[in-house]
Amino acid sequence: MSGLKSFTRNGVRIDETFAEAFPMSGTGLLITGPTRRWANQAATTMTGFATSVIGCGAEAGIDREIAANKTPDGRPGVRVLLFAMSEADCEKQLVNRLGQCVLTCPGSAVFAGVEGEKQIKTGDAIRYFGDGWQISKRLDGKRYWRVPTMDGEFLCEGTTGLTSQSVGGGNLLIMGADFASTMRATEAAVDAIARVDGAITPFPGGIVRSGSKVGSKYKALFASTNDAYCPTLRGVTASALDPEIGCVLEIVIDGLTYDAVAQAMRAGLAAIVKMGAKRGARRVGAGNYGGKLGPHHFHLKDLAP
Amino acid sequence: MKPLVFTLRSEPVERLDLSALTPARLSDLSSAAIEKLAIGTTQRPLRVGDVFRLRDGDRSVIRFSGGSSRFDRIAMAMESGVIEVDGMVGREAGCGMRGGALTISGAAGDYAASGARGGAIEIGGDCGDFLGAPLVGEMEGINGGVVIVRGRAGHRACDRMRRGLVAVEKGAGEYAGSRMIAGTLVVAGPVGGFPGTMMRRGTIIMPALPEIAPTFLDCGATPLGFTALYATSLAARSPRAARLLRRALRRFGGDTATLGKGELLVPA
Amino acid sequence: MIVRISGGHVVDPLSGRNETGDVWIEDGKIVAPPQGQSADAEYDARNCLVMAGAIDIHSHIAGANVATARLMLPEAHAAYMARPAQTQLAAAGWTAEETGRRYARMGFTTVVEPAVSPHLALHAHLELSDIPIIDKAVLAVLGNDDYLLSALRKGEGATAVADYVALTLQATRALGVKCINAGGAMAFKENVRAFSLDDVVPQYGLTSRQIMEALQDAAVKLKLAHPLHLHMNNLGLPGNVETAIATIDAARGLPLHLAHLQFYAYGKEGGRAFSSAAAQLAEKVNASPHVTVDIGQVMFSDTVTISLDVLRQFTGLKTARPRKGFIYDGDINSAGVVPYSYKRSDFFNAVQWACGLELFLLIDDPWRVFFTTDHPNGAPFTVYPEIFALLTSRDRRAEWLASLPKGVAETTTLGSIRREYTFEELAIMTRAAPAKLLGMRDRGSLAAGATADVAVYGLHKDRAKMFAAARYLFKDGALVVRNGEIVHAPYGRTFRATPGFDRAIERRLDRYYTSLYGLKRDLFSVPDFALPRPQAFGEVPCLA
Amino acid sequence: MPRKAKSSARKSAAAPKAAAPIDIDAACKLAATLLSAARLPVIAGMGADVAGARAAIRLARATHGVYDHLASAEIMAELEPLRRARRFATTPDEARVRADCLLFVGAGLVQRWPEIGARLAVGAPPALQRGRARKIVWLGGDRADVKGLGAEVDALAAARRDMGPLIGMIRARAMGRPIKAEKSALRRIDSLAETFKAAHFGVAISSAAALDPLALEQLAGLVEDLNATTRFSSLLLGPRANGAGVTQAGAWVAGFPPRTGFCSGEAEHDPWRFDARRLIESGEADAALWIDAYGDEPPPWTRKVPLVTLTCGDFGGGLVHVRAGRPGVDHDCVEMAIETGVLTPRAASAPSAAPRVDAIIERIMAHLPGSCA
Repeated sequence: MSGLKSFTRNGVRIDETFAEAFPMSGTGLLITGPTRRWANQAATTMTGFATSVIGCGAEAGIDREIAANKTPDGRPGVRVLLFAMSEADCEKQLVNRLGQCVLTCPGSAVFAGVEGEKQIKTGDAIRYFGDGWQISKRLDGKRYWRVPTMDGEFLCEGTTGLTSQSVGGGNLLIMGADFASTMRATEAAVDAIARVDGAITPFPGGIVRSGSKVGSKYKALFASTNDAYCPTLRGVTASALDPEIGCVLEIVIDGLTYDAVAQAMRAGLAAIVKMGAKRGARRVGAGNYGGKLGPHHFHLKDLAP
Repeated sequence: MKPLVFTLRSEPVERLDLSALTPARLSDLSSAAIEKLAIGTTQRPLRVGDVFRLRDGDRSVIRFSGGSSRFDRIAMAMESGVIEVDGMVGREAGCGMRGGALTISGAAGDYAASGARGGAIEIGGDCGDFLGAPLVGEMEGINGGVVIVRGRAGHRACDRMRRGLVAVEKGAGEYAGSRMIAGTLVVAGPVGGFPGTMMRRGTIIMPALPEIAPTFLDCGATPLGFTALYATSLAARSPRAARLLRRALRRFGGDTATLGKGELLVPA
Repeated sequence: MIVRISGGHVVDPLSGRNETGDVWIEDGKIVAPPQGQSADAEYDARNCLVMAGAIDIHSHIAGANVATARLMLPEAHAAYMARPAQTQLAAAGWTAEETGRRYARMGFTTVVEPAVSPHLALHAHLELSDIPIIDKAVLAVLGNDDYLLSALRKGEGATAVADYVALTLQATRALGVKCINAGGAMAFKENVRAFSLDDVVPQYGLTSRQIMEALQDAAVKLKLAHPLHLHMNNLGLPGNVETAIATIDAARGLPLHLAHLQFYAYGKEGGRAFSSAAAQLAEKVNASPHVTVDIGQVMFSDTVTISLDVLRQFTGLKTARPRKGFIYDGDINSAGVVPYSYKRSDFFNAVQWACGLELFLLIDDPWRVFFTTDHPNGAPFTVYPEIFALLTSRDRRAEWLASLPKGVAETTTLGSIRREYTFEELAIMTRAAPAKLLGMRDRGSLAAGATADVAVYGLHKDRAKMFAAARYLFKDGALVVRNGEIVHAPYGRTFRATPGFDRAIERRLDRYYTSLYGLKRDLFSVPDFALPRPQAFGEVPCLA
Repeated sequence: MPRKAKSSARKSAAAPKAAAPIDIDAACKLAATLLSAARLPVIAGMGADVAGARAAIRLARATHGVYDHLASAEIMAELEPLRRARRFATTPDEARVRADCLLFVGAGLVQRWPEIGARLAVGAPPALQRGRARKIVWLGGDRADVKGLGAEVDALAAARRDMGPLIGMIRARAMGRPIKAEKSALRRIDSLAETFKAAHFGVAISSAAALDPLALEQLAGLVEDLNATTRFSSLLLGPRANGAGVTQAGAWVAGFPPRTGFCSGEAEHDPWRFDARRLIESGEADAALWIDAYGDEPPPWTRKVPLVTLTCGDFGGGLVHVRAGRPGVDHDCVEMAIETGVLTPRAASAPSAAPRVDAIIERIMAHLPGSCA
């Protein structure tokens, strides 16, 4: 049982708690393709195995689609963001994914996706794939690489921005009576967050069902299932769940800035509240470690509509 | 803000070296001091006051009312500000420019934009030979910035070009892009024979293929994404060049006499 | 006309003077203070250092390769179209006239052009004759010529070689003989790309060592005052200190001058396999009294390398700054001209800089170490004042050392050297010792009877400023510089040695030219009619 | 070597109209007056020996004028690979005794140097390449030259305009890069490339008159490329009228080759601005001294300008003509000799009292205002 204070909006109970978030390094790319489909394909592949820094080295996702008339080369585009715990990890993961997932993707081209305090190598690193046939072009202060590929050329800007002002680990715990209603509310929240610039939800479809706690009975594991939020363990553990909660889903949010994360959580909360408790979530909470580990605290009561 | 205006009195009897008349170099001078600057190039050099009537104004915008083929080194090494010439100029216009804008309504002589590293140069008329080329002994030609020539360029445009974007609207002479090191030359009119002779890297885009050396090899027509970037960048400054860049292009790789990593692009 | 330079700090190692006093000049010579006569002109030298005119024994100031360097680098000339910015090379003036004037400004009165190929001797003398103020001399280069190598291959004796050398000195009007990477240029014509002391010249079956020994013996046999002037193998290569040490041993105790030793003071230690071995080399020089050396100090500047070591220059094309160059396969000797820029930020260049100073400071005997930058190879000669300042101030050296890339200080001993050159040591190194080395007995001294080449410098804490512009310079007794400005520019003389030889060599060589080249040998001579000032030669006597 | 320079076909405004006979001192005085009164005087032609060149450059400096040589276009073309890339050079002696491959490039080489075949001993094996034969290739030569060389020549004809691309193709193949050519042509080019690569010491012989500037640079590039694996060098025959000697003198006297001006007192080198013909056609120069002691070539300009001429012939035009002695014929001289490739002393073959260029110029200089002479 939760001992937290709470308040209610449109029937949805909101815990007076906070999401505890951490500084991250963030970067991103603008990927274009011959069609929306292929721009999205490159973006999806590149951000596929990027749910948590713990196992994937980085957290990444699609920020938004960009219309053809708004991209540098006049083709449909997608902006992806990528976050990691250090600048070095960030650069390494970005270049690795760029090489494995975007360079390989037919018709793709890559441009800087983020303006940051620092520039990291993208094309400048990947160019060597050209085996000496790569061509550098500098236009309006930016450097581009043209790397010959089997479908023509892979065009890739030399660098993209990297910011250490990023924030990772914004989250919402959406609790509902059953899977269907909880999912309905969570999906609405994810859709709302997707419209926020500069923030992504790295887990599958933006949602994670395997919330975790720190530590495990097994020595080798650093984290294990968050039993306090598992409905099937309600009776046998010190549960955080009320009897009326039959399902919990979590949205984890990474953003280029503190504001982007706050904005995303605000949008998510608003969508959940708007749906109301009848069709959607009964209760919304957030995950934290007691406030001792992460410097950024997003209090739900500040963000709720 | 009123520009500083130099109005030509009459055709000068000698070549003038106008490199001293840039915003930075005039910023601290009184108009009387400006009038005393020696700009002639012979043993009894003309002074500014002999050649021009001066109308004082903001030193960051300089206008020449009336030009001459004896106006050499206009805007040389300029870093910021604007120079506009209503008329023609001589040699080395905008040579070694680093920033700012130089606009010439008429024609320019040889070695326009020689070794420029930045800024924007626009020449309303034709320009002479060796557009952007290095001066004798120097190793590199134009090294940055954007140059638009509304008329034709002479022979060996962009010789030894290293970087930057040059668009010539009405055509160019022989050996365009000779010994190019890198960079991009777009010529939206007819081009003379043997473009790209001894080019190492770089791109020359032309509306039709002139006579080329056998050390350029047909690589066929494949979409090249980068041309769209150039088209966008040039759209406002030279719609003619932008239109050429939006066409499907065929690539000829060369010059294999040297490194062989340059390219000639013509509509497929 | 009697001239008195009064009240200066006179430093003259040869006469042992190191005191405040006067120097008297009459009719172009130094004289003892005249009794009962007063001076017609008097120059106040209070707060000044008074020394003999300085002598540069190794500076590429004239000839076809210098001309090529000038033509190759129009953009490095001072007056080049106001663009680019002035380069250090531009400071060298870059004409014959400016060469003389700028040397004189610094108090130099004699300069040796050390690399004249016999067939290019006329060119060198034409240029030299247009260099004002200073006196000059050239060294003729042998050791990469078919005639000599064929004679050695045939086993012709030392006399035959000596005759050939003597005739070459006569034909080229040279003061001495130099050998540059003996056999290396010949080997390069056979597509050999590396050539060391015991490597063999293809087609001739001779090692570099054998050629060098033959020329050294000839110089000894001819009693030339200036010993063989040697540019060794493997210049500039990491680990070449071993070549230098082996070459010193190869001299067999006979006199030998090693040119620009700095370029041979390299070890292979450290992460970049490049380190200073100057301390080791200095120790070897200290223990080898038959050897004299000049340094070839590197200073950070844009310059050009001019060398008859064509093999080294060919390799150097790869690192040319800017990327241009000239490689010349000549009749006798070859050559290469390659621009280079020594950068303070470049680890290798910084080590080279340190190596030179280490040699200057660790070779104990100032009579055997000479002041050069191998102009313009290590730096243009106009940087000399700065080097004087570095030699006389360990604080200044420490400042420079601190500004060098990481790891440089560790690879050299320079930081630990406390020695500071005294004025007397400078006077030995730049005046007395070079005069002795060149056999020019009339100069390098302020003793009575010496040629009145006198340099007067205003004392200044900043030695670079002090030595950059002489307060006064007298050449042959005439005032030529006042307060750093040229006030008079007469033309000096060119000095040569004329050892005797058996004239039969002339006929042999005539036949050789006719049969091999199909030309008359006198096409390569330096006749009087070819020179604008044919009378302007002086002689250096051979050793007794 | 040919003494008579090729006469320019250009019609000159200063056309043969014999100048009135005039005493040499009066002529020098008039020249001094003209040059010193001018805003921008030009010392042009410069067909002179080294002493004449030294004097002419000093005259240009004294009058704040410009000096240019009649074959400057060729001088600039020869200098280009040196000033902008890499150049390998050798001597006629080395070509004769060492080259096992002689590559002649371009037309007009024999006309420039009729003795070339004999001097390079083309018919004999190279003396210092024991046991090695000599291979001779000629690209783009005149048929008569190739035939008359006196040795077996592997010749490939090509028009002047095609020389650059032809050399480029060989260069590409020598370095293993592709070219666009029919099978048989490709075989031919490949075999030439192989010949050059197989040479132990090859020498490419050409001249700036025989090739366009870019073709000449292409040739320098081929020679450089071949040195990656073997030895190759080049021999340029040099511009007429001692152009190479004047260039050398310019290097030490002014620091620069011809097309150098002393307008401000300091030497400035600018091949475009100080082109004598351009200066006069544009009206920028207002007096000229034309020197051609090697021949009687007229000035290349059409515009009228106050002109003093100094040639070894009777050429008139201009205000005053002084007949000068021919270097190496009328008087001893130093010049860049084509047969040695170095500055060479040449004794007079038919000594006469005809005045030397340097002596005439000294007299002109003596009449300049402010001269202490």
